[in-house]
Amino acid sequence: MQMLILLPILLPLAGMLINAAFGARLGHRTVGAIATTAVAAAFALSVYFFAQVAGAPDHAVSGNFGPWINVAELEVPYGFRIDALSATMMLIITGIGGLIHLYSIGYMKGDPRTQRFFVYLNLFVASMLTLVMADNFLLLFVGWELVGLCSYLLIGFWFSNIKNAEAGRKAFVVNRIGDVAFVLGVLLIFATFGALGFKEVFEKAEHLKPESAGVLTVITLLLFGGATGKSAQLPLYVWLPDAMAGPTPVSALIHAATMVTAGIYMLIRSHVLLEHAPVAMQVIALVGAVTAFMAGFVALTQWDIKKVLAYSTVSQLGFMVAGVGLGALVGAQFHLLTHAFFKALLFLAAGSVIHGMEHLTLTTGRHDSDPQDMRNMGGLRAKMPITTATFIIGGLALAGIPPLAGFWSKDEILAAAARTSPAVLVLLGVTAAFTAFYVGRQIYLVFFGAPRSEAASHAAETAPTMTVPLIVLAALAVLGGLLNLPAGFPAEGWLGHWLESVIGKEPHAPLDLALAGFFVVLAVAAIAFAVSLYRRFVKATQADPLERLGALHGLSFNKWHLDGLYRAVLIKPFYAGASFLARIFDQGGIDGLVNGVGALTRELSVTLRELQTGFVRSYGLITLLGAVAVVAYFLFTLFNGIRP
Amino acid sequence: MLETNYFVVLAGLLFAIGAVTALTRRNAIMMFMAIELMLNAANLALVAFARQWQQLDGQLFVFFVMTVAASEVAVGLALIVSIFKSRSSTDVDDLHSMKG
Amino acid sequence: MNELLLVLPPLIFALGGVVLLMVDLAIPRERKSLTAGMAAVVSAAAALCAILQWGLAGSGFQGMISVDGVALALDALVGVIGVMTIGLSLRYNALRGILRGEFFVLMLFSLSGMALIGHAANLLTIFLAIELLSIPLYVLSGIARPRLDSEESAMKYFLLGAFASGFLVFGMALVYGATGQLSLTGIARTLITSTSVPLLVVGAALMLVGLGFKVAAAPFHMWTPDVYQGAPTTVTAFMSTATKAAGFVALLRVFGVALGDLANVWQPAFAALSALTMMIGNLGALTQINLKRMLAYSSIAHAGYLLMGLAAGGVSGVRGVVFYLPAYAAASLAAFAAMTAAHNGEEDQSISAYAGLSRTRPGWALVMAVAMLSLLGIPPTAGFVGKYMLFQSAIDVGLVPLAVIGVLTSVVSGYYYLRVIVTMYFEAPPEGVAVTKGNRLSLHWVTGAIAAAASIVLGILPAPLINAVTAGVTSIR
Amino acid sequence: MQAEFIVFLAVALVAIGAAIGMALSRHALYAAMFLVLNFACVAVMYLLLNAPFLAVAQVTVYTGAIMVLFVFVIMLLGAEKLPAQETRPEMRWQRPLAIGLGAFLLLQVGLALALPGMRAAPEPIDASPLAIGMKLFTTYLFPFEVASVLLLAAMVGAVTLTRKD
Repeated sequence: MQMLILLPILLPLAGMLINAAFGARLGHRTVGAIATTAVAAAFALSVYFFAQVAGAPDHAVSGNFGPWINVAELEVPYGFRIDALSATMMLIITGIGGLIHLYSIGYMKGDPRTQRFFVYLNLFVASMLTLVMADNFLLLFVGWELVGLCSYLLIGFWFSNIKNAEAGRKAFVVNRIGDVAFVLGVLLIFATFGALGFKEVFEKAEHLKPESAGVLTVITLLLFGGATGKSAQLPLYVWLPDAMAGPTPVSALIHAATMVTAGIYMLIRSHVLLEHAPVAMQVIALVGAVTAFMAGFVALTQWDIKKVLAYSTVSQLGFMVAGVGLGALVGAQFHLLTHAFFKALLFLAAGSVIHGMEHLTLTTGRHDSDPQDMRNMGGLRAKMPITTATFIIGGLALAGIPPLAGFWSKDEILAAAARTSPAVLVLLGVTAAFTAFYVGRQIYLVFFGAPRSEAASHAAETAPTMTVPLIVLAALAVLGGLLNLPAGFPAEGWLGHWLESVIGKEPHAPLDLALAGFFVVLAVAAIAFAVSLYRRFVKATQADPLERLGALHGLSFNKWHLDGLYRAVLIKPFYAGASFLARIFDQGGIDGLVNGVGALTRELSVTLRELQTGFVRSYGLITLLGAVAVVAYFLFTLFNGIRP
Repeated sequence: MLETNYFVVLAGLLFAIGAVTALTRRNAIMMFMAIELMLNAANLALVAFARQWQQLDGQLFVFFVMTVAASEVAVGLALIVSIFKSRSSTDVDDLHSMKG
Repeated sequence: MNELLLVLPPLIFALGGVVLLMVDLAIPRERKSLTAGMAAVVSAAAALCAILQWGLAGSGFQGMISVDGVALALDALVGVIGVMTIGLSLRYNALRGILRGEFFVLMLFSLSGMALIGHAANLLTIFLAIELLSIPLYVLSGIARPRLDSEESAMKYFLLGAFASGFLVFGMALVYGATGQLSLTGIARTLITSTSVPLLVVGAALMLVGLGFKVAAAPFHMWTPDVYQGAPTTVTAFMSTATKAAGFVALLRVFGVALGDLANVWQPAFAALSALTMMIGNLGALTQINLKRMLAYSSIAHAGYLLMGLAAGGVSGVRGVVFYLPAYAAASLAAFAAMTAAHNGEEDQSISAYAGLSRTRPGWALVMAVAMLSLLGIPPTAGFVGKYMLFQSAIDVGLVPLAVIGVLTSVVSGYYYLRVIVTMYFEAPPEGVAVTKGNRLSLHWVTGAIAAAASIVLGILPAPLINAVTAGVTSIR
Repeated sequence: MQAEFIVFLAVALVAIGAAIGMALSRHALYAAMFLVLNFACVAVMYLLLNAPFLAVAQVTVYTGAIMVLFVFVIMLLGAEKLPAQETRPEMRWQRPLAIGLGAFLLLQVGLALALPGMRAAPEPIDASPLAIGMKLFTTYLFPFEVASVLLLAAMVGAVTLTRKD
């Protein structure tokens, strides 16, 4: 039993090692098969553990494999613990992960680097499982960093395109900024509680004296800072849209279904700390809602099929974060679950569309249009029926149309907002309408109307290894809502009951018909509006009908002009005197700020290195300067009244 | 008897002159001689303190500093000669190909 | 006679050096790998001896020397570094025409000085040990003469090293003047009663200059990039790992043991130096296009992280330092091993020369990648565990800003370490580079692989080492 | 007391003068001679400080051996004539900064000395060659051995650096 708990991690790890060592000799199909089998086996084990957890008296299975870092006062074991929350996450990771592995066999066909791709993918699954199975903050951080590393390697996977490598590096660095907060949070947890194990920390937090509440707020905000990096919230979300440069299965697995939810998982896991820090909760709810709104708004006008989904992901993550901040933990986890289903589906279906659009290029070698630009698509429903059907199911689930999964989970968060915070409700409500609109726009532009390019008119349905996962995921997107039906339904609130052992009993409300009805009508209206608008969009070169909105369209299309805003408000005044720096910020954007900080650091670096003149005497002079300064500093501390 | 401070101040002065000279002369041999002056100043301080504490330890320390100085001179002059052979120069400012 | 047992590891190095000096005369020029082998045996014997002596404690030679856990740990560490450096030098030195007997003799002398630092119980012994480690290094940096960069490196190192030695001796003189003591415990004893604390404090500060120079702490780091770049790469690898370890143990002995009660005066300065060193090292490395120079700045940055442990002090801080030294050494040696292996003979130090290494030399690319990740501190590498221990020790004593700077500068370091990985894995190799399928099983490769493996093993299973280090640190005398 | 002080003052002034002379000398040989003078003055100081054996060693080791070596190298390399100072624009701040920092360092040392003041000098102790020798080969036996290794290492190093091969 003890050892068995490691198996879900070890299996993908073994798959990775086998493929890394012998992959070159095995051939691409075998490599894919090994990787997929490893994850499938991990899935079977996850199901087994799920049952074990359900049967266990304390609703958890744990294993301790001796100390990792053991310094007298700090004892961090190789400890793993599967409880209801972990088990749920494991099912998502291995289940959806397995499907995406399967899909990748078809998707990566013919790519010379298939071996490396599956090695990374397996490593990712193992790391993600470590993250959710860890029983302490530090081991969680190991998984946290490793998934970041995998994400980085996979975003830059097609390195021949320098932009991909840049996007990968940016993702890594932005995530590291979040990690700074997370590491500091972990260090502060240890300084406060003298422990890092979840169990000990949470027990001590329950009994923390009221005057220490300030520390808890700081800890919580630091942990949340980590989550803003990994789960792409303001102001660190910038990396996620760029991350779509990676292969599409990666976008589905890492940047929609699993890794980006790590922040949400970590916050739910730390709910005991959150509950004692009401201020932090408010911040979290607000940041989530604002992120949801802003990203949803940007998604309205994008043309790139994956960019729309990317901003949509940021937006939906905002929903989950807001849910956590509102205290609707079950709702957040529920939305995490259904979102994993339908967003993975949407990405894979989008990948299928792109593959279909590339069909002409692959068969004739002609390359005339961007296969990801929705303006070049249209009318694909006749060419790719399975993709079309599954995409529409995913889209409607995302838009919150009953009885699909997204409706139920989104409704829970909206209901929580209605109970506690009108501001958040308004933001999320408007976002819900945006969501329905861009879903309608996307579905219509891609699958309906007439083909707007030659590539679109020659598109073809993709292979079964790709369509089968789509069908399975579509089924999940339809049925996922059953997992946590509102009070009054049969099998009501199953997920809530299931998670009770982890997050305690949460009040379970019946469906608020007025609220739900209002948002359904809103969503349907938004989709209908989108369809009516884009019926007249028949030529790829045509202007977006939304451009009639003028400034608002510009605001969305240009991602809030944050470029200019950041430049005007933050950067310009700050560097007004330093005109030589100005050129660096011309790239602009929040991107610009990130790049700008990087550029500033580089500028510092160059200046610093100019001191390194190569003249030995000037080195000596600086040594002397240091000597004088150190002596002065010593004397200063001495005369400041400190005596030994 | 002369106060210990007199000697230590003198030592400090010689040390400072040595340090400044080491940084203002471009000739490697000159720089090196200035560093010898710094060591010598330290020796003077050691001997003064040895008398202060009525010990021989400070004096013995000086013997070892002299030994170290001799070793440094051996290696340092060898280095200067060796570099002179390839560059025909003892100007340390000529050595700045590596920087940044 | 018994007393000699207390300094057996440094004694083995020194005697080994003397014997090898004579034996080498009989070895013909083209068989110098034999000398290297014998030097490796001596080095390994010293390390082994230190391990066998584990637990030994005591002092001898009229209080001139002592032995404790940290001393033996340093002996073992520098011994292992010595063996690995020799493992790297066979191929590299032969290609560069510096496979000379003196190389190994001088290395052993330098190693004896390093090992002696841990055993020093007297300011005089520390001074002599530091000179004994430095003087051979001045020569080793310049051993590739008449190469201009090697000569320049040696000259800069020598002049600045002697300059810093001046400060060290003057500082020792002032400390002696203030306390009347040369032995470390004697200084600690009289610290409380000293009537001239300002003199003591100035002396301590000047000693910090001399020792800070050896560990490449800013602002005494200026020599590091130039010297590391110009010296033969094997010497650089040796300096950046072994010298740093010895320097930190010297700081530990002088400030931790002798001036421990003065901690509230020097610890703030250590914290400031640590912050400055981390910033300068990481910023300097950021825009380097020369890999060797980048590693030199990285070495400065790591001196900053290590100083953090001393600034935090206490068992937890010192333990972090003593754990991080081998962790850093492993990663650093792996990086230098990969660097010297990637090209034949005339090395190209620019990072772009390593483009596509993952395809031309996949094994070495992996070694380099592991080294970069460990230096960056990504779990589960040794670098992560070590950094975590250091940062935690700083937070524990309330040095939160310092820990924040540490974490932030590690983020910055991500930029340049990852650039190496990007270059190796995500860029196409230059035209006309032969693809090597698999690595020939050479000594060089084994050394590099062991260093890389150590970086990972020490991260996954650090517990035994942490236990040993804890025992060593609590036995400091 | 008075006489002793006058001797000290006179020798100290010569020592400082010699040091400055070395610092400013245009000719390497003159600089070396100034340094010899300085070392001789320090030897006199050792006599004043009750360290006769050291004074002898100072003269034989420093002026007799080390400085001769310097002079030898200066003449060997023909490096007597020194280059004009600071012609490089990037080094123009070197001299003022060095002097300023040196003065500041001196001030700090002086400050440290001035505040508590050293106790009045005590009675001299036995510092004869015999006493020193006894101490050197008992208490300082171990450092003595280390010093011998150090000298050997330096010798090997010097040969390594200059040997033709």
